[in-house]
Amino acid sequence: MSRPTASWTPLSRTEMAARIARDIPEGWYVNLGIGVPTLVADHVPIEREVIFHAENGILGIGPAPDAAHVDPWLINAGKQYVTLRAGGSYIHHADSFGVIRGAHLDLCVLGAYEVAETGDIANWATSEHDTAPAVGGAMDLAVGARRLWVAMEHTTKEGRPRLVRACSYPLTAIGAVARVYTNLAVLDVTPGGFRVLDMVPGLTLDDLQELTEATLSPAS
Amino acid sequence: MSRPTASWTPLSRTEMAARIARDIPEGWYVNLGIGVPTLVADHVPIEREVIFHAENGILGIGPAPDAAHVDPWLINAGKQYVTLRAGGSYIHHADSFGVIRGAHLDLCVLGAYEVAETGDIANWATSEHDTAPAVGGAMDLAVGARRLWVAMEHTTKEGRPRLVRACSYPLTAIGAVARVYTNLAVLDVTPGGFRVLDMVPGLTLDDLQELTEATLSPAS
Amino acid sequence: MIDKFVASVVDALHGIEDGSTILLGGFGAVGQATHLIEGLIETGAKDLTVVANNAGYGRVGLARLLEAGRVRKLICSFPRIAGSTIFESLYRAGRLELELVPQGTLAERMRAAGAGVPAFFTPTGVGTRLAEGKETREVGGRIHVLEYALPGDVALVEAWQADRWGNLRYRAAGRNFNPVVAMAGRLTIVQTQHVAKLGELDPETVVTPGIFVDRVVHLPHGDPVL
Amino acid sequence: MIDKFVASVVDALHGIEDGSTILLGGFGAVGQATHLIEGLIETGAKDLTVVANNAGYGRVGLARLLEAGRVRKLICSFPRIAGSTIFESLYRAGRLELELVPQGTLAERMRAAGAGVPAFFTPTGVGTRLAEGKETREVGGRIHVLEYALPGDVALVEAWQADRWGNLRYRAAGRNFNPVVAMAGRLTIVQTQHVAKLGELDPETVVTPGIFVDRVVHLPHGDPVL
Repeated sequence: MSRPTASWTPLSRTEMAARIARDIPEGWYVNLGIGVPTLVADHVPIEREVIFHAENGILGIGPAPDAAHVDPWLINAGKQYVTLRAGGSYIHHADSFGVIRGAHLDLCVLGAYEVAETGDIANWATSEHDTAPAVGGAMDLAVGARRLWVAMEHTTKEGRPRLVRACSYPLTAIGAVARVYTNLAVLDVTPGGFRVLDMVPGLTLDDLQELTEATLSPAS
Repeated sequence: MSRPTASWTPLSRTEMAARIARDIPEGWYVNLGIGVPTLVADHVPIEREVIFHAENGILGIGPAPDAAHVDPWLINAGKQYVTLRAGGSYIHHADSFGVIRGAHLDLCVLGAYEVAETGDIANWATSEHDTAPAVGGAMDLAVGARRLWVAMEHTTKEGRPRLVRACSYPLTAIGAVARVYTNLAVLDVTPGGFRVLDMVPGLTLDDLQELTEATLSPAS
Repeated sequence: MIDKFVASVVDALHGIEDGSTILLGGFGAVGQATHLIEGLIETGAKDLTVVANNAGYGRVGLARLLEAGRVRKLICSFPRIAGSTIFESLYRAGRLELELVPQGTLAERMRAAGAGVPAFFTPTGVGTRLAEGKETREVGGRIHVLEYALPGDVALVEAWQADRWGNLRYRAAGRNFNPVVAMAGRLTIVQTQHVAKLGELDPETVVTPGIFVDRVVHLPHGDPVL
Repeated sequence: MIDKFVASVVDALHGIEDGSTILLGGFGAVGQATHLIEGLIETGAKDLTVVANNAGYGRVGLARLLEAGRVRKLICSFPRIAGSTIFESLYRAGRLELELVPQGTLAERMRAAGAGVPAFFTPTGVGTRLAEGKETREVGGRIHVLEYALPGDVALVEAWQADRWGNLRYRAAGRNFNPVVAMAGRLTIVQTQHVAKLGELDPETVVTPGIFVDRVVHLPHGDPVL
């Protein structure tokens, strides 16, 4: 990111995850995508009961095991070893996507390449001629969960905005995103476009607008 | 039935059930409708492993319990107490009709009011203005099972034929019946209509034709 | 701490509105949430659409609710069973609308609602009175009928065991429609015979995971009576 | 006596024809019937269409089958995983057709095949490249895509326990696609880690009833390796 000389510091990936975790209340059923979203679980205290779901048929994922306690039969959708907490259960893949498509998840948090001010999300393919495309459960999760939050850097490494008027990458879903957590701000997607809820200390709305293609509006 | 002075005796309900049971080989998955079909199970020896299914989510129904061994949680689709044999299992209703609709049953045996020479079956409503219609799983079973056999009296009590050119009662399914077991004969439904496989001793094809609206052909 | 248990049938049924669609588990007398169904009478909710395989029998459960005049419409596969006299007299008197649905289509429409599938094709019913007026289409050389998802505002479930997350197990043929309506209800309410501690149910053997369940009430009411 | 057990992988795979569609259970390395998949090579069957969530990794299982040149087309949701080099090189070389399907649509298409539902509408994929050219329809105020059932000539399943009727249980996340492909295969073949006596599996806990299973081979092959 081409950072202006400024007194603000972007959030680290861990800080982004912690910021998102703050907003997840007890009792929600939540699916976390690969990347920063996966880190969110580490920041939800175990006593705040949030029930994490994985596409491969797990409800009630617990903390990652240490090397001595790995169960080789227990991986999440990112193919990482996980644990099952008391109250967890297994379902098959069709039921698992019934959970997703049927709007039983309170929340899904996904990474993305771009989010448009209309809530469109592009997160599965970076060009029209990808060497070997892969979509996984992203499209199902994006249309199915009751709320879709996106966690991503505010701009690309080259400084190109990721919050755009219209996505340039292939779409994952139309009008699906409710909120975006970036390393600089938290923004709701509203009928009037992106509304800024929260920014890192020291950052102004003008600073943020400069790093954003879509027009931002302040929280009223 | 207006029986001609003849040297033949129609099968009893029990004999009809036994006749059908003879034709069910080991290893088949079978759903039995209400009435004579239900009696079929009693005539399949327990050592010939036939796996009986009930719409309410049971696979592997065993012999009826005596009064001292009734499990009030274990009824079949006819709401009669049943048992579960070793190897049996429970599934929910959507899966149970997945079993049916998805052509996983080798055989379903249903009762009927009428069967047409085209294989149409009418077995759920006796008039267009029934006092309170009820269909249950009949339509699903008729279209779903790999083979549909019908067990019924050859004529009504008044002597009206039940094997007809076209059903007069409301249809359950079109072109679904493979074979009919009556108290007088066994008939396959073929592209050329009903073909008689078997008759009770002493009955001639002419006798049978007289009791049948559709045209019969002999087994070649 | 998540705790979906509520103290009473009244608490369990809180907030059900007039005109709601209520999905009932159960097949015949087995696996019916009789106390919850009868509890609907006390809530005062009326003009209900009830979805159930049978229309009740005697003067218990659904039959009592029908008798109390709270049901406008019944969506049902086999309303006419031994003892379904209350249903039959209301139906004959034209005081109850009936939508008759093949049993497998009924189950699949609710499963579809639970799984986010708004409509599907099925071979069941093609060429019969129950498909009259419905869209048909040939797929794979065979005619099919288009059927729509059937969601409920409320689903009433009977379970054998439940824990505080709402994970459920059933008993024998008491399973039947219960896991299906649990998926399809926007508000899924369970009466359970037994309470399990969280973690007591083997995760491999949970039939309805708690994600489909909103409220549970413990009612050790004993065996079904045919 | 029904006994679906066969003595060997060769017996289990007997009769699979060129051009068959093969459905694979498994998600990543967990719950994949690796021995059956590799056994396909020895059968000589070619021109296969393989349906699987992933496209294999390293040189085992599906990756080996791909390398042996037996697969014409892959229907898959997430072919590109760590170690999927064989898939990637075949795909880049244009030697493998790929139909990319959202994971939930893939699961639902197979479940539909198993349940006798030839086609269904789903919101997944609307407005994306993966819905291009597909029929859409508004149902309930929302646009949906029409998707078709995906049956298999053969399904290859990995189970934790099986009995001679073919009743199956799985282990933890090894369940995944296995019960779904078991329903959708016209010939469903299972490799199981453990053999249970008939009646040993609690009827409440069977996940795939034997009605979906044709052949079982006992292969105590140990834990999956990521």
